[in-house]
Amino acid sequence: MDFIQIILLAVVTFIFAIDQYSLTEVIYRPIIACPIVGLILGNPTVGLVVGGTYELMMVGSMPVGGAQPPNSVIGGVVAMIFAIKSDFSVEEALGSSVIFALFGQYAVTLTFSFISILMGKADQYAAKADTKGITRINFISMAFLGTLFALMAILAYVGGVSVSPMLKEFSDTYSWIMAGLGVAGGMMRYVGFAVLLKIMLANDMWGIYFAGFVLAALLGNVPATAGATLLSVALVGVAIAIYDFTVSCKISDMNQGGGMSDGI
Amino acid sequence: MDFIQIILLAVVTFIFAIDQYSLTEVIYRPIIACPIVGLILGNPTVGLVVGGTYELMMVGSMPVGGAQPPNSVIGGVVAMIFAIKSDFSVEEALGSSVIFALFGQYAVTLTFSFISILMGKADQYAAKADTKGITRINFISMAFLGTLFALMAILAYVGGVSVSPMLKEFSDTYSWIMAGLGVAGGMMRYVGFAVLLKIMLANDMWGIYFAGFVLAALLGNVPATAGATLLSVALVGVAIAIYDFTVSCKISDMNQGGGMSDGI
Amino acid sequence: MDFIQIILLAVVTFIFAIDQYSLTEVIYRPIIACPIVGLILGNPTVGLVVGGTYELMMVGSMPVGGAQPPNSVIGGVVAMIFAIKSDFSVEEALGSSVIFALFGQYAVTLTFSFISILMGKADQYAAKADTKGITRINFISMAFLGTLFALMAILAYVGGVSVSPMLKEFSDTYSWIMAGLGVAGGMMRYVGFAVLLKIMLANDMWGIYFAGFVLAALLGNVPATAGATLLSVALVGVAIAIYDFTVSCKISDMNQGGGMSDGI
Amino acid sequence: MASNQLMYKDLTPAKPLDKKTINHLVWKSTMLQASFNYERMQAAGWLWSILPGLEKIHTNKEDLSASMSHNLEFFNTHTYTVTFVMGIVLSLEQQKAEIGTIRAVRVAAMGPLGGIGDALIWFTLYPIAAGICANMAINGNPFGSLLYFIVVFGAQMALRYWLFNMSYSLGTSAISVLTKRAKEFTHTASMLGVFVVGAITCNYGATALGIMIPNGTTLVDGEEVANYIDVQGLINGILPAMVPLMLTLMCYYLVKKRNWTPTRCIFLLLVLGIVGCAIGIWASSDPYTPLISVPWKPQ
Amino acid sequence: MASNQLMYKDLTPAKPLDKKTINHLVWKSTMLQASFNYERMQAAGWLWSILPGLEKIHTNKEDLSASMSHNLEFFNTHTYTVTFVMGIVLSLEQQKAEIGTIRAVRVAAMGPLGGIGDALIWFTLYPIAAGICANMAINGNPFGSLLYFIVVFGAQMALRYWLFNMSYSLGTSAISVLTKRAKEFTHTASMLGVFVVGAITCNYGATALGIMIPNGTTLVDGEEVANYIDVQGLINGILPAMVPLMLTLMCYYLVKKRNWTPTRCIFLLLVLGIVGCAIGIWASSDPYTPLISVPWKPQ
Amino acid sequence: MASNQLMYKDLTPAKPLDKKTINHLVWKSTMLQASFNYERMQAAGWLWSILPGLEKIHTNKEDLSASMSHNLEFFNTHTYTVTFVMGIVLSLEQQKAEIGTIRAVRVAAMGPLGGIGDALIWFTLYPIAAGICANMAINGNPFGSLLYFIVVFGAQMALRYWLFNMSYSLGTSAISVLTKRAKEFTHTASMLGVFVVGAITCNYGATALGIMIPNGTTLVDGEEVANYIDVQGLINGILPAMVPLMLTLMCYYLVKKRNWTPTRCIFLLLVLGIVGCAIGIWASSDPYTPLISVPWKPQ
Ligand SMILES: OC[C@H]1O[C@H](O)[C@@H](O)[C@@H](O)[C@@H]1O
Ligand SMILES: OC[C@H]1O[C@H](O)[C@@H](O)[C@@H](O)[C@@H]1O
Ligand SMILES: OC[C@H]1O[C@H](O)[C@@H](O)[C@@H](O)[C@@H]1O
Repeated sequence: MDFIQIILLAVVTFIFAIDQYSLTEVIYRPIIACPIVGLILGNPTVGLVVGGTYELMMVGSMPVGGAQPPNSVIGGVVAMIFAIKSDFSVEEALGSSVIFALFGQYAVTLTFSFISILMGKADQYAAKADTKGITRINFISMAFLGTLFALMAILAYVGGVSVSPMLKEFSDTYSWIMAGLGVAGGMMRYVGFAVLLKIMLANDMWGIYFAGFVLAALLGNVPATAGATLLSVALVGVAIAIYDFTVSCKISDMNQGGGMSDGI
Repeated sequence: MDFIQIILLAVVTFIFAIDQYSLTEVIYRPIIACPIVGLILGNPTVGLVVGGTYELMMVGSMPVGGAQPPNSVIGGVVAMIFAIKSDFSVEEALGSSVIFALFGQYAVTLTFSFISILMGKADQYAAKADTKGITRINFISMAFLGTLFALMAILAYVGGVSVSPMLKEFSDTYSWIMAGLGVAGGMMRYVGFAVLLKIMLANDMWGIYFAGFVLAALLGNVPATAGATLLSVALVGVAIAIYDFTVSCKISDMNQGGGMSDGI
Repeated sequence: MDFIQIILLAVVTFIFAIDQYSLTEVIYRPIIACPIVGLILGNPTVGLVVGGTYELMMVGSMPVGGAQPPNSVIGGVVAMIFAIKSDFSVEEALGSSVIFALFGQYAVTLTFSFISILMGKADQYAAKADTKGITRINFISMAFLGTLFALMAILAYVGGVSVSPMLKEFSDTYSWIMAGLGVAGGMMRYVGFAVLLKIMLANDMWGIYFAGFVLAALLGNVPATAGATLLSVALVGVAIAIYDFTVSCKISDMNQGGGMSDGI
Repeated sequence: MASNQLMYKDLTPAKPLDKKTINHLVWKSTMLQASFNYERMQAAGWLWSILPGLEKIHTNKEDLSASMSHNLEFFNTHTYTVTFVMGIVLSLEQQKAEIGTIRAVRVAAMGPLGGIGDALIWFTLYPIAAGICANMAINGNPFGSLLYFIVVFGAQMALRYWLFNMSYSLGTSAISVLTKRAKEFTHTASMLGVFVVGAITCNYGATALGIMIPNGTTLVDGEEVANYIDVQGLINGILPAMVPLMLTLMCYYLVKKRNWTPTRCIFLLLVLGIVGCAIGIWASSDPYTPLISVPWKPQ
Repeated sequence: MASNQLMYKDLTPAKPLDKKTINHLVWKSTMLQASFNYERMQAAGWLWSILPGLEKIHTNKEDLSASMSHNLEFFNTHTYTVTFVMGIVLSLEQQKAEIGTIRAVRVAAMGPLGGIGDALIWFTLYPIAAGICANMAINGNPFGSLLYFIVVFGAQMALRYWLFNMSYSLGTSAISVLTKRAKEFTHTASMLGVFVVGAITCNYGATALGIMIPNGTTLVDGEEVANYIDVQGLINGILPAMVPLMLTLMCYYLVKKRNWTPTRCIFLLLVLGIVGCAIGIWASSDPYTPLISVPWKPQ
Repeated sequence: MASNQLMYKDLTPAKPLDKKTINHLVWKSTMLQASFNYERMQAAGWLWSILPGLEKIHTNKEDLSASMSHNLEFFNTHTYTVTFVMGIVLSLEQQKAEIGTIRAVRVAAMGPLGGIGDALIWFTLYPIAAGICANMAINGNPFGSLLYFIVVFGAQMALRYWLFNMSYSLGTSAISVLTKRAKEFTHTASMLGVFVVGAITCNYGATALGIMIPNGTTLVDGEEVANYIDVQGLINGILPAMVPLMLTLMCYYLVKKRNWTPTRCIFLLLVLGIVGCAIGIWASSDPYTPLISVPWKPQ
């Protein structure tokens, strides 16, 4: 138990928690956050390995329309503690962390419910043109989120170290549970996709969904273009989008009694 | 000459003949029919080999708008007889069967002409609301087709065995004829394609034809997507179709004095 | 110094110069012109090698809207002289010729300015329905261009042989300049592309530009389709073009109070 | 014949068809082509397929005969997607719609559905199934045949069932769409078909040239090895599957512009195949000696 | 509360925002989600972000309160592209447009921008950056992390800056386009989003089956080697990434048609993952022994 | 000058051009650019090319001069596709259409045909031919040169012939289409051109970086082998042919937004090439030593 480590960990977790939604929205990502945690826990290299692997696992697990994915900050912190303090392998560490990432997600939804309560207050400040009040509400919200996460990190540190021998044994005996957690972790992104589709997909867009799928299958399986898959898809997508927009506008202009449209 | 074999062969051919157009429209396919014939003739394994090979050769040789391709039922039966009774190689057996498949095609068109004659009778039944009569006409038609094919199968069995030594010698001496028949067999599908194009291809669709061609060239030549070529093409085709339909409907709505269209 | 060579060289260059814009517009291309020059200079095989290499370098360096690329006729003649008379390697010869190709381009623009002056005269002939006069103007123009180029070729021959030892030494010492010229030569085509884009690219076409880029990236990197890249792209482009035209016409018909459109 | 009747006598809508009858009709739809012929194509089979429905709907004999008569008119669509037409037609019959309306809907639906079916079933589903299963069979694995049956027959029955129920429940609400959009449906279905046939031309077009032009020799390990220019290789560098494409376009031209029958085309291809091998221009999986000894076909 | 006010008291356009304030606002925009919540989403953060601008524009306290009030209404868009909304809203505020107009523009812009942002930033930019940098990090190279930061943060700030300035200078001229084209914008943005999500389903969908069905043995060099049918291999032959596709469609179905919450889906996937490994159907980078010994999971 | 005349004196349609004259005109069309110049571009060559036709049509000298005069106005299109314009213009001349109509048609046609020609001939046909034939030539095979000539000249003459005859027979019926659809033609031609140029940017853009950043050493078979980070390799992982794309976009920007002449661009690229090699950043087929010794260019 190293007090300095605990305090530093709490501080960076506080920052990451806020950074998930505000500030840079980048440094909280596993590929950056985990090496930082690694630095604190005394092994930045393990941080890079865990962070890089976890980053790939978390691709596509993004908040869409406010729907929260499993939380990568808590997941990352816990995985780092297991990997460094308890000598878990990267797979084991990330597998174990899946459950904790769900707790993190829960903490976020809790916070977002709590902040809802503050909105009445915000209306009053607005009515009085009290700009300081608005500022205060935002600071309180961030502090709440940060503190909750910092506490969870401390708990993970303290609990993680003591619980890990048991967990290690468990994971050896029940390798299917660990593997299952890992597989499930890799599945989480599908929820993100589904939420976006729910918001966006009109009936006339099923084809476009599959077209994107097929294009990616092609690009991703030609070695020379594999690295450029998503960028290329985005370029083609923009081509389709511009075309669709131009045609739609032309048609709707016709409707409104002729007119001029120059595309975008 | 094995009577049981002949009778069984006649029975299954009777069924396959009908199955080409009614019933399952699946079991008559070479990949299924040939092994069954093989079972009867005492060598199901050869049936699998001939059936699989012939199936691939017959891809795209489908009736479109009533235009008949060379008949795979007769082709398959004859090929099986040659392969099992006369020890032809798969290539020889299929090459020799190409001509017979043309006879089969002729038998089909004969049947379809004959059934035309029954239509006047059908009108009378309809006028009298005689449902039994309608049923009868359909059964007669099927029986006619089935019987014709069964007879051809018997003929093939009897004739095939006796004619095969000659044919074998012929095919050794004139290897170019056998090869030519095989090549021609592989070409038959182009007629099916052409008939579909004749029905469907408007002047503004040449581009789409070539686009399909190019997409298949890409998908089919990337190993990881090759197996999925046609399914992927269908998905992309559906994307294009939905888009075309949506836009066409919007435009035609405009035409009819504005209105609302929500795509499909 | 071989007079016959000089005279023949002047004659073919005279022809190539005109052929760049009139006549066949094919035999002036390096892949044909260089072997011919090679024949004259006594080594057609070197002509093939230089010509083939230079042809690839000049792909896309085409006049668009009258904008002239570096001139491949002069470039080719000079490269051939260096390659045969001075034993330069193909790379060295082509690298050195880049500068001379720029002189050639300058000679062309000079000619095109000079011919402008003749247009007043042409108007007078037209007003008098003097068809001979119009013919004369065209012959004068071609003669001017051809003579200018023939002179440049003679100069290159005479100068090239004497200057080449110096150039050779220079190119050994300053390999970066020769390499730089070669790299620059390969870049010239981008200007051709840019000029075409300037003329054609409306704001709603950025997407289509990138879509073409991505399609070529795919086709060009699948071995089985690489050779067919541009042809395939053209086919798909035609598909898009037909579709665009059909839809645009339908929409504009709507605008004009309904009507009928059948695509192309 | 009562086919010039405009309306049914009994205009009270019949009871909706029950689940059992619907299932019966779905299975019966497989008999669509039992009496296929060149005069009315699937007409008599179509009538037979929907008879169990018509009998339930038209208890009045006069109406039944009227209905049977107009349902014996020329009919042709894809044999799987036909259930879509069955569903909507039976829904109209049940509601005793005007006969002219029923006829219009039947005719508007059969064309695009036929095209979509040919493209997506004959030219997509079957080739996909063949692609997956044929090699298993060729390797002697009977599971290849079984899988083929399961995939194609399974897909077929699911499609028949789904299309019937969907269109039957759409019922009258779909009429206006179907007739108003007939032109658009046909255009879209054709585009889809043409696109798919473009793809299959490339994907399953296997014809290739076997021309190897002798091109000198090279010394390999002290032995003279002949070099050949592989013409098909050159063609592949221009456009893969160019030969199948050309042959398809040739057939298209003959069938469309010269009014050839498909059968005539088939004979032409037969001749092309044999004559081509006689002079050794085609590649063949089966090694062969051309009739005429040609330089481009090394022994 | 003054939110039912229709117009500002002081209708004299304010001075245009100076460069410094604009830069301040661009940076401030990163605080959009400081007080994200389920009632109004980004409303309070949005207000906070634009406050420096509002204070400059509305010197009159009554107007400031009116503006603050209507800017506290429900707001949600992507956190990077928000600056486009900021620019245009502040331009309207500065010109003292009618409050209803400002509200309409804000609402018309936030939807499509949210969709585009989710698709092109969350599901394109981040995965691209991850694809480039993650392997460097995994190989122990800290430059991977640094590059990730540079790429994503750099793109982010450039985008925020460019969008703000563009939309602020478009100003009123863009209103009519934005409101008139709202439907088209949304449709187009959705198409783009759906296309990109289709791609990422295939590209980053890594779930695979680990089922190896024993299929006899072969003798290799005198040793019996067991053969397996790799089910995932068969699936790849039908459609690559079919499993991720099916799982995504399943989640879509649950979320859209069954009204499941995303969290419930997450738990379902958790169960699927674990149960699947218990019976050995999933492939895993981490070798494991299923709970139940199954024939398709050779030890 | 008679160019302000509105109608020909003699309005009796001339005899249609006979086959021989048409063939003559097709060959004459190759002289379109004989007197290319910056004032009227191909005008005088255009007039010269169609003269054999005009002389047959306008037997009246006054009309001939009127026709010659208006056909000397600014003209520019692609040199192959020009026969399409020739055909339609001569058909109008022959029918003695109003001069204004002829002018309008000529102007409406030349733009899109120029664009299509540049894209599909300069940027597609020539590169394809080069791709097929150049390597043969490089290997010393004179057939490469011959094939190039056959392909390009053959395609050229076939195109000239076909376009002339098609448009001449379309004649007046095509006028309304051409003028009514001028905007659509131009848009479509531009799209095609832009698409093709996008492709060729990637396909024939060969410029690459030669930067190899030293990255430690590895011990291979007891020897220290230096490792390098290949920057071009990294770029390929983001987008293949990114360097050509960037250079093209740079030129586009300069030409379009900064009004640079193409020649100025060419000089810039010359400088870029040389300076780039001076500091060793470009890859070159020709090995070279940079002027300045740089760490990323190992000797
Ligand atoms: O969907 C738009 C937007 O919704 C919420 O605000 C969050 O989930 C963001 O991450 C997302 O970009
Ligand atoms: O083309 C529609 C349809 O026409 C005929 O009925 C037959 O050839 C069928 O196989 C085909 O599906
Ligand atoms: O751009 C159309 C046309 O313009 C000029 O006439 C020349 O540059 C031609 O090469 C080009 O085809």
